[in-house]
Amino acid sequence: MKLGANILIGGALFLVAVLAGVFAPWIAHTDPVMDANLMVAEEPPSREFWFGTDAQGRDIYSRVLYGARISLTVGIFAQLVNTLIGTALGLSAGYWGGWWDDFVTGLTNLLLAIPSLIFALAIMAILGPGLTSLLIALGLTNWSFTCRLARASALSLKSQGYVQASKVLGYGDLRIMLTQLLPNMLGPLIVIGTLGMGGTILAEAALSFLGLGIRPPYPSWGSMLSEARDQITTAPWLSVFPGLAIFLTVLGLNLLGDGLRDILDPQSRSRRL
Amino acid sequence: MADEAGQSHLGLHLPLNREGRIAEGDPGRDREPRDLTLSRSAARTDPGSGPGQALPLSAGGEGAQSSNAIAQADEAALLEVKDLVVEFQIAGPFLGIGGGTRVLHAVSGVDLTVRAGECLGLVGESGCGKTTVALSILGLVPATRGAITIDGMEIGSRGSIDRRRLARTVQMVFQDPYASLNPRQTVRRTLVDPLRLHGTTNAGEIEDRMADMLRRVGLTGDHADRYPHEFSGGQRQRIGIARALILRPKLVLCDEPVSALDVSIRAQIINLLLELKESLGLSYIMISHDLGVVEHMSDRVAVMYLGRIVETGDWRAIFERPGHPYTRGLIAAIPDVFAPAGVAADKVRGEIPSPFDPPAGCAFHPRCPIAVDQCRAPPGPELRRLGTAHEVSCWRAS
Amino acid sequence: MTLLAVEDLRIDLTAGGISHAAVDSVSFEIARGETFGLVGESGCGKTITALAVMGLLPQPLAIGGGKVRFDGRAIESLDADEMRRLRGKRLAMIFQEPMTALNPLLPVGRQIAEMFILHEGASWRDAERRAVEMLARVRVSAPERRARDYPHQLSGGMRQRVMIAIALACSPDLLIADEPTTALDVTVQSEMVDLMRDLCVANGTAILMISHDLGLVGSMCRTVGVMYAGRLVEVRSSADVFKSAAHPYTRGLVASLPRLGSRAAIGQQRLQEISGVVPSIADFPPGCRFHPRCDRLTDVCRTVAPGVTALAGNGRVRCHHHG
Amino acid sequence: MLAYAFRRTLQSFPTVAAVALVVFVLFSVIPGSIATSMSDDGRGAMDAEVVQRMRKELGLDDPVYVRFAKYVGNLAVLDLGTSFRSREPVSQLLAKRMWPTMQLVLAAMGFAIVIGVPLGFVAAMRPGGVIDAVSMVTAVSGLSIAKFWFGLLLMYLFALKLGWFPTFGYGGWWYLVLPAVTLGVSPLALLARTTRAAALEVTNADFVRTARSKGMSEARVVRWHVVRNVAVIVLTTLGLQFGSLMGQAVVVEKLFSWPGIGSLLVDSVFQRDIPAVQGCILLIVLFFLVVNTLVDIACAVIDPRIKYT
Repeated sequence: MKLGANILIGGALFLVAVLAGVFAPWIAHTDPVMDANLMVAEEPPSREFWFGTDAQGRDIYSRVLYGARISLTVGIFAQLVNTLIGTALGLSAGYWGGWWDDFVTGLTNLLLAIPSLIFALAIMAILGPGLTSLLIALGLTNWSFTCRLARASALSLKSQGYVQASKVLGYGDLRIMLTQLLPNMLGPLIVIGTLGMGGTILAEAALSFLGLGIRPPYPSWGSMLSEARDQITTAPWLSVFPGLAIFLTVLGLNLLGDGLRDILDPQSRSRRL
Repeated sequence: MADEAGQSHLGLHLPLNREGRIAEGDPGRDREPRDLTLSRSAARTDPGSGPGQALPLSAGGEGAQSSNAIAQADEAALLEVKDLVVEFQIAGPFLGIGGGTRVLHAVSGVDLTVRAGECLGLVGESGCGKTTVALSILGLVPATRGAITIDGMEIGSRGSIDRRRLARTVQMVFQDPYASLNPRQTVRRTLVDPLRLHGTTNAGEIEDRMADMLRRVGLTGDHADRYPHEFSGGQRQRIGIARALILRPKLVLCDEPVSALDVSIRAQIINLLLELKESLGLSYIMISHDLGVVEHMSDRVAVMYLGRIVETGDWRAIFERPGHPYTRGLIAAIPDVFAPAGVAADKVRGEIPSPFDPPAGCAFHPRCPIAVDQCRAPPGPELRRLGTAHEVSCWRAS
Repeated sequence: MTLLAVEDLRIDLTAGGISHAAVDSVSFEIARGETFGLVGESGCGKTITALAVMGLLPQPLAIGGGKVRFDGRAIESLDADEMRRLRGKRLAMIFQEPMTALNPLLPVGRQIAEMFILHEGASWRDAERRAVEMLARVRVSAPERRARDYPHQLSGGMRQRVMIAIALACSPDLLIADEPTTALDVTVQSEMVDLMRDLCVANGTAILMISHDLGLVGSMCRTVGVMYAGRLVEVRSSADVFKSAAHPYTRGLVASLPRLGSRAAIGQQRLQEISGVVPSIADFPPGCRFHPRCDRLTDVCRTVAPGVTALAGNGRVRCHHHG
Repeated sequence: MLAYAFRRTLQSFPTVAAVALVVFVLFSVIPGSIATSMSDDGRGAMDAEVVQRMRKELGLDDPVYVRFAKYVGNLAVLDLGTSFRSREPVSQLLAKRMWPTMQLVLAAMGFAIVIGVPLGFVAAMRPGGVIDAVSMVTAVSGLSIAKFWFGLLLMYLFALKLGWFPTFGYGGWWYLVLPAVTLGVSPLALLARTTRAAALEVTNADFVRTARSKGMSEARVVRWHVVRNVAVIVLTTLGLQFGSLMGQAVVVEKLFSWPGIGSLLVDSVFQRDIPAVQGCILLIVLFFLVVNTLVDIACAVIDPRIKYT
């Protein structure tokens, strides 16, 4: 399986982000929250502070590393929840049809009608900021694309000979869905899951930027950018590194998604999603 | 984007094409030009000249074959289909809001019987309902009316189906070899899973039955651990047949089993199916639009048009003394290098009507070369005897 | 006065640096007004031979050798514009999938009218009128109304009639039909074949008919060429192909399929099989490409590609042990 | 055509009703939502008396169906309740801020279409060429960049450093440039990719091969057959992209302090101004549904198949 450039570059970028998040405690210079030393506030990047320091004198480099932990946790787990919900609903709706299909389709259209960021924002407003509420908000509002893809795949696969054959052989519906349909739609689902993860990370950053996701002093790339905005004139470098971290991580995921699409599901129409 | 046209609201997604006709076994819709159909040729006029001399199949030759089929006539038929009607409510656009719900008359009153050891040929063009009949027999499509009994088991429009027992009685071989095997499963799992599902637990027995079945279809043990993409079209069809026979069914429905294969390997599968019928005492329903294949394999033949059987009988009666103008039209439509002039008169003109509103009276009258007023007025003709084991549904058949 | 002469044509498929001869040393001729059939299974190269004649070979394929002479002029030497002027005016083509061969967003009348605008500089109104005439000539009922219909409103048979109307609009000299009726029902197919033949005989248009159905091509064309694995293995008159096929592959095909009436004559005989599998382009065998499946295999077949031997009734065959 | 337009509009009403129900459930029914977010939201607990007044005013103590009846009644007459903070009727508040948001969204979408679609089309005409590679790299980057970060960079470069545009605020068209470009970057990327994929698919379609076999020049094949089919495919995905655009607008408005519905929504959320939050969400969804319906109708105009299914 020839790995395209997309997968290599994308995979590398994503891997760096994951490693940064996992090994943050060991490779960070200072504690991201506690070590605030006003003496060195707003220092430009230097040998000591690779990415400079913020208004409270905290080391940006360490905070970016810890920020990766939060963004990736939200990105990976929320998208996992999205993919699970979307696949379960879409697969069953496409396979069974009838009133359940109408109900799921209605639900999906309803969800699509409310822009996901706004729906997430509303949920965060109720649940209050914090990691768990972020996971709930971003995990429950973004499954509509996965659901539509799973439903479309189920619809087209269930008229295939081998699915009808398993019915005729006496397989139960559940067994057919899990052993005949799901394995043959994993390709497109992985692609849309990877691309979705990038989107979820952007959404978390946006919510944190608005002050509704992770609240200062905890280091989330979004909240760091929100603080950086106030010092844009005096310390412009504050906003460069967190933004770059988001960009490279999400770029990695998008490239990975495109690369996986060419291998797992070459002629799909989901290419345009 | 609008909902898929003609998307039917039933458990099974029937591949409907734009006009709402069930694109079932439609001769070419999903078939690439991979095969070389030789539908009819010199033998029709000067029999003995075919270059190749074929080896005799059954020792008794032609005569013995059909006589033992008739001898079993009195036994209870293996499959009995009584007045089968299948209609689908196709919701209009926007989930029925605003658009009217249309009724698709896929099957409109079909009676069929198949006796043990018999091959019934089911012939007809797209939209005639032949695949829907097969799917109803398998319980994959709910019958709107009518009764189907297989080996004493009732699969009518009422009551739930004992899937497990049905699976051990009737199975199906599919048309497209490239879509009939799960690409993510090895041949071993495709054959072994059904056995375990139906209670065979002893590993040795499972292995033996799988190896035996692979051998019977002309494959070997070391094919077992390969994936479908490593096989040719013909080999995949063999695996499909092995899967259909692994539970030792009595009746096997073959839906256009060779029309998607390369021509030069088609004969291999036809011979295989006939051999297995003999060695395992199977009964077949052979669905095809290719008259040459149907004539070669069938003991009895039923010709279908727009959801009804228009003519049924012993294969010799159908192909040598066709009573219904549509059957004659089908035979005339087969291109033949030495087509005798007489045949041209039988040619059928015009388009196949839509099953959403079939023509009144005899559904064939718009295309029938010998249609008269009586044919246009309802009720349509019923099947009546034309000769021994030969029935036709046409006012003007002689 | 041969209209089309294909001389020793080779078409290469280059994939991943290596190139294979998908079509190898194919030669045949079609006279003006003649009907010539090209028959073969999937992957035998019949369609790409037709596309080469039309100058429409898609990417990885390219003419690797030999000549294609249309009305005396070698088409590979024509530049894009000259070739383009030939297409539609002198040389027309019909394809297999009526479902996707027409633009779904334009009425069918308009798609026929385009031909008159392209090749005869007609005004839109005039072109639309002649389009309706063409629809009538291909025996479409209520042509005025049908002309305004969109492709998805027509049946497969109806759409194929529109394709024929488009192809014959400017009465070309040669009509290439690539599996025109494969996607149609048997009764609709036979009507389409009669229609095509009548219109071409009326216009004096020659037909290059491509199909996998030996019976169909045999009944429609005077001469039949049988292709296997990129090579033309036999060219005979259609009657001779069935009566006395010379090449083992042709003979095998004619014998291997159940023909209507054969059961009455010789009983439910076991059909004569052609063993083995149809090779894909990447693994065409050396020497005679049919040798792995041939019942007359000798050593020479494995190594030496057979040359062409002339037969009675200006037939030709490529086989060391023909006859 | 009109019949389809009417039916399609009719079809979006149930969705509006469903959204209204969801919003009601989110903000009024979930018991905890108001009380908890009011009392312990970390900005200094409000004293019990203020909480009590709010509960009274919101009618939180009435039974659910009473409150729902009142809610629906008010909605029918477009009375979205009064804002806690500014005591103004919410509908008035929204009316003032609707136009700036529409301006921003339409400008961003215009920018995305004018640049994204041609870019995607040209890239597809010469697949693997320089333009194809460059446009696809910019497209994937446009998708991966955080809008507010991109906006921050633009603000820093073009406003602070070069001074071409104001950093924030609302006024003439020059105020609109930076926010529109910021908001438009991801739809631009998506449109470029969608157009490219659609163009590639159409140029390999059977009917384009038929067109070429008619003896048409490549340019005419593209003009008469390719463009319209690509437009249909792109248009169908345009409707959905408006949804994500509305979502992003909230962030961009906050960044550029753009006096639109998005920034009002965020401020209301912080001030626990529930009626205003409900009003903003309903209006955004309504705007999205209207645009989506118009896009679907436009699709039906171009693509005859939609009318008939």
